[in-house]
Amino acid sequence: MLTVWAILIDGFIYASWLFLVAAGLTVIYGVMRILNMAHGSLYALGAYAAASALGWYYAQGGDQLWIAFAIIAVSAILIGAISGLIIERGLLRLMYGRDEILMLIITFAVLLILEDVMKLVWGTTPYFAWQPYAAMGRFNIDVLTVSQYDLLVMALSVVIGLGLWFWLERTNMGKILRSIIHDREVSEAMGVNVRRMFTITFMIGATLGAIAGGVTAPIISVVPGIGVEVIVLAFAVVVTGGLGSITGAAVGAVIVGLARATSIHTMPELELFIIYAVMATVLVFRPHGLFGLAAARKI
Amino acid sequence: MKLERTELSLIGVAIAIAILAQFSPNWLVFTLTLAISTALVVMGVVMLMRAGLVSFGQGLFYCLGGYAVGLGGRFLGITDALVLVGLGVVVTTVVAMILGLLMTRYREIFFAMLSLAFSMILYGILVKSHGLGSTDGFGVVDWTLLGFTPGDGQATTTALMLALVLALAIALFLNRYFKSSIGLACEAIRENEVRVEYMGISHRKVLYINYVLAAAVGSVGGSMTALAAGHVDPTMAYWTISGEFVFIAILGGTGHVAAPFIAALIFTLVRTYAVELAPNAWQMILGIVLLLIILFLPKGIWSLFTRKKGAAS
Amino acid sequence: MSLEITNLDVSIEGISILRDVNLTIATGEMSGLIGHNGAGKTTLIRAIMGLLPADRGTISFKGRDITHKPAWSRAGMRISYMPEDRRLIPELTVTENMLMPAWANNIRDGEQRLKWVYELMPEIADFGKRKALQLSGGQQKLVALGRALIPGREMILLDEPFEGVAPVLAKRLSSVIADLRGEGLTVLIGESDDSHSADLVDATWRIERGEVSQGRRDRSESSGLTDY
Amino acid sequence: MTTQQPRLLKRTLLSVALASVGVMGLAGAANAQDDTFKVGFVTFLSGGASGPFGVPAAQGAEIVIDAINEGTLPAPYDSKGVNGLMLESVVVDEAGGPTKQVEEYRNLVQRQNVDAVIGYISSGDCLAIGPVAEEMEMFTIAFDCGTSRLFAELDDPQYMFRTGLDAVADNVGAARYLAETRPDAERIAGIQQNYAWGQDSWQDFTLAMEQLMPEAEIIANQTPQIFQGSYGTEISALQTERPEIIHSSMWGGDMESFVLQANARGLLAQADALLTTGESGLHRFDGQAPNGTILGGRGPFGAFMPDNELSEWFREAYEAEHGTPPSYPASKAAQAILALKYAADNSGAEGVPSSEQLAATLKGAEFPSVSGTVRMDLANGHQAVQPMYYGEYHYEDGEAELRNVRSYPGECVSAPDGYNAQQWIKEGFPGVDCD
Repeated sequence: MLTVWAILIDGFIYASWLFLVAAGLTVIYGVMRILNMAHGSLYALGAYAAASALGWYYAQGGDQLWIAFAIIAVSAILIGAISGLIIERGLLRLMYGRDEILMLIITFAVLLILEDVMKLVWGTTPYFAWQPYAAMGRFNIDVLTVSQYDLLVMALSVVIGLGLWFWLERTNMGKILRSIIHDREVSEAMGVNVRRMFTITFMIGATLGAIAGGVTAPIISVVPGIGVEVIVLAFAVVVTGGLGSITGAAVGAVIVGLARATSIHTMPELELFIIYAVMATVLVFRPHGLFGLAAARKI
Repeated sequence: MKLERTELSLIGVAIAIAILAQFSPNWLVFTLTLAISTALVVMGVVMLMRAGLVSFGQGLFYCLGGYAVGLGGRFLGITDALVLVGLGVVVTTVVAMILGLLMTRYREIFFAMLSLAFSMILYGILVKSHGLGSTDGFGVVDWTLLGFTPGDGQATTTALMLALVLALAIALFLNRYFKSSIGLACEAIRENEVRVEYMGISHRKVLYINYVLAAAVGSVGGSMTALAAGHVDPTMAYWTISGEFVFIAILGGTGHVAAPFIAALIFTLVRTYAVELAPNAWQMILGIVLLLIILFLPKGIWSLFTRKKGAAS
Repeated sequence: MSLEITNLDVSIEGISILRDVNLTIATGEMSGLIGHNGAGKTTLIRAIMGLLPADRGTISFKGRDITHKPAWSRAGMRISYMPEDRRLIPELTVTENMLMPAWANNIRDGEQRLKWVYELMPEIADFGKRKALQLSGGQQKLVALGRALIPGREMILLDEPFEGVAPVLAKRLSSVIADLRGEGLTVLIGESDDSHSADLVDATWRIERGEVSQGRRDRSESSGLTDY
Repeated sequence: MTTQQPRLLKRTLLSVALASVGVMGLAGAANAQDDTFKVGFVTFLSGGASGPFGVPAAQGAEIVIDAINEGTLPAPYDSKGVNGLMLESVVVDEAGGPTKQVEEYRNLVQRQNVDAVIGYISSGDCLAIGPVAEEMEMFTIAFDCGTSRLFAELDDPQYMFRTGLDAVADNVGAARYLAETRPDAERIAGIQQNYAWGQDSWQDFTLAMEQLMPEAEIIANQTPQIFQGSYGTEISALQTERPEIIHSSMWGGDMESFVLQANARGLLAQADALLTTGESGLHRFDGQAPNGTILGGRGPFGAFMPDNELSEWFREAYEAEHGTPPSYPASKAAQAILALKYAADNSGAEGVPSSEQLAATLKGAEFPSVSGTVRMDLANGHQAVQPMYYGEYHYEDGEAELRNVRSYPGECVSAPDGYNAQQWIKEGFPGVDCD
């Protein structure tokens, strides 16, 4: 029974983290049809920015938890939005209209470049900003403990998920984005400044990636290469759920999270396969993912 | 059988490399061997690209080819390089024939991600295989070639010669294949799948044959890498390696059977010199070079070599 | 002069489609653009909308050169367009489809204008909350026309409005377009023949293999507006 | 203009190709200068292993190389240079996997004409490089990699050396430390990165535990992916098993992340962690590891360095340069450079010593180092034997230190020649008396 509880709790905690990581990726893909490999770098940038800002704050003798959270939010949002703007305006803009796979490779090149840029800026020594995580404390369920920081991440994930859903489904801007997704040319003819919408979307997607990194920073030791590890995970979640769908990303994250927790608690040996096995199984039965729309056929 | 111009020049270039290799420093011979092996895998990626599919899991077949060489030598006692390469092709073909039944149903990003998933599952299995050295991998046995045992210092050159011969044979075959009805049908599918069906060709069958062939070619690349480097490990199936193959395929372009070879050589040289000149920033150099090529040569490096293209633009 | 096109060349993927097009439409005038399928009507309309780049020549609107202005800026200049195949956004409702240009261009009186559109075409007013994909092809034509009218206060370009529509509806459409006459709108209607628009337009332009020539100009009261 | 551009590019490409062929020819002709000794140093400069291991190792090596060239090392290394030659290093990134490392190794030897190669943190790279070093007859020292297969698979090595201990020593030492300090522990769990190092470590540790603490029960082992970073689920899974000891061979950022999370979740209040590479976090935990956490340093390295003139000099020089005491990877790199200087100084060669002369000198040698005296006693004189150290983390008033440090002689942690390491453990460590 304890194991069942543990699987549920761990599964949902991991799922909320996965959703945070995958949300930006799916938003950018949904609107712009770019599978952004550099999303991992934005995650890493957010983590580095938050970790170094937190390090500075605690070195000043700071000890306020809410200020620490504000620092995480501000640093991640700033670095995400600014680097999103630079990548979109400085590079992707020159490449629009190219093949989907070519765009993917271009963002792969961005990933390579950013990996080294981060190394030049932050060095290779791990950054360790543990204070907020430790300060949040924990509670017990029998022998099991749950970190309240993890619950906070879960709450943030729900808020971001609902926010994105509201933005895309209920606001005028969301409806404009959906018309871009469906028919870019007509939207343009109706006066939609598609390029500006792309810039905004990319900045929002990039910021979501950086926020995911920022809130993860206090849990992990921030080292070069963390972005590369995250990106395939995010891909797997997004593809399982259906590319470009927020609901899909959420459901995909929950499925992957629960499957992984089950495997770790009962058959730890299978952990490495489980994500890919879930993805392959879903694709076998639903070739476009759980909530994916069939791509228009070429006629 | 009359040889056409492309075939003659392919043979000529292969002979020229074989002669030049006798006077080249050993490291260059080795790098060349690796580049040719890589190019063979990239060739598989290009074959799929010609049919409009992009594989982010070609490392699966590269790894199968490599492990067939490693395991064949270790557990079956096979030492002849050609037999080992053949073993890899057989194993890979069988696997590809099974996976192909499923894979040919997928297009675009879903094909890419599903191929990635299968390659990562192989990676997971190998990492879990403690007896095979897990991630450390294991060494390839000393090999022979048709009864000849390369002595000290000869192994590198022998590997290059073998790679050259195999690559030439494959290039000549593919050059014809691209112009055959299946090869042309692949391109037609990329342009317009539905119309191909109207023409009475089963696109599934065409894609299936193309998929299996691409896998077999990739396996030869993996086997040659294993023979040359003398070591195999699960990294060969990791997604970043597959990503590298796509990267090189795009560098070269799909225009010509020689493009992957040129792209692989340039990629390898850029990388090795970047690693030497800027050990802390070689990834950045690689990324920038890639972006510049995509920006200025959208059809790949090969477009530099086609005069027609220059006139048209 | 409302729309003035001089020496326009347009090509698609290196293939020349329009050659040396000269065309003018006076303010408030309705013109027909008549040509067979593939003659270049859609290309010309898309070029005017800024959706295709001009290789040479200029397009000006009310004396202002808009040749190289981005497509989205047309709506701000109160120019709009109804594409040949309707191209509504299927998952948005009819109302949302029509209001979308108003949101994108910060048009304040969008809602009022929508009311006016519904008055103009009462048959779609009841479908406001339905998704666009639930409508019949003919109804979608009306919605697409309505959408064009939201930002299109000065000029609208209609690409094959009567194509593939039942005769009753085609009649209805042409009467709606005729009602627009009083609004001071400049209208260009692309058509393969003038069977539906003959009574509507003040002038016609013939397009053949990418070349445009002046056609009929039968309404004496409007010929005075063209200053050749 | 559009037709010009490709033509221009083509010409540039061609001339670059021609130029590089020319440079290659020249490089072949002009050998390294006679008054310098060129060493290739291969270490992780990118990726997850760069921060905790790769870069500190490069820094450690650099400090020793500079001191060698200035002649400021303590005796017996106080002569200037190696065998009177300036020591020049070429640093190469170890990232990219074994196949790429084989390629880079060949480039180092043949294109850059190095006189020796020192490097390799990853076991996979070591395994791939070993045969190539022998084939190319190049004096090569592995300074960090831990696989016990290196010399098991390289029969009769001539040119390949390892100046550090293998992972068997870490885990046998760990079991010995537990048997001495926590003889009553009954429930033992583990968490290892899911790759060769983690799997090997756990295997060696559990085998040794069967011999040394037969009463204890191995209850669980978690195998998260390498560089996974967050271990929440694994921590829960361990908690539900209620262990008393948690053995982990995780290293670097992963190890630090695990300790932080396990501590915050209270797992480390329930169980003591034993971290075989924990020393690299000694000055980084900042009290986030509970007092009593058991740390190893893969031998007498880092904070486990015994006090001698060399280690004092190294500790001071490193701290002066980088503001923190050297961790074990830095001291292991320093040790390998010292081994090179020892081999070169004593080779009796005039000018640049050959690989054969270096290998003959280092084989079976005994040389002083930052970790005390190193005996190249195993693998036919190619593998170092050194004692293994473990101690407990203690943090007080912002200062971290090791307490309850114990050492185990090299014979008690490393299998003698002719034995397969696992077989040696299973048979109850024959040939030595350590009790």
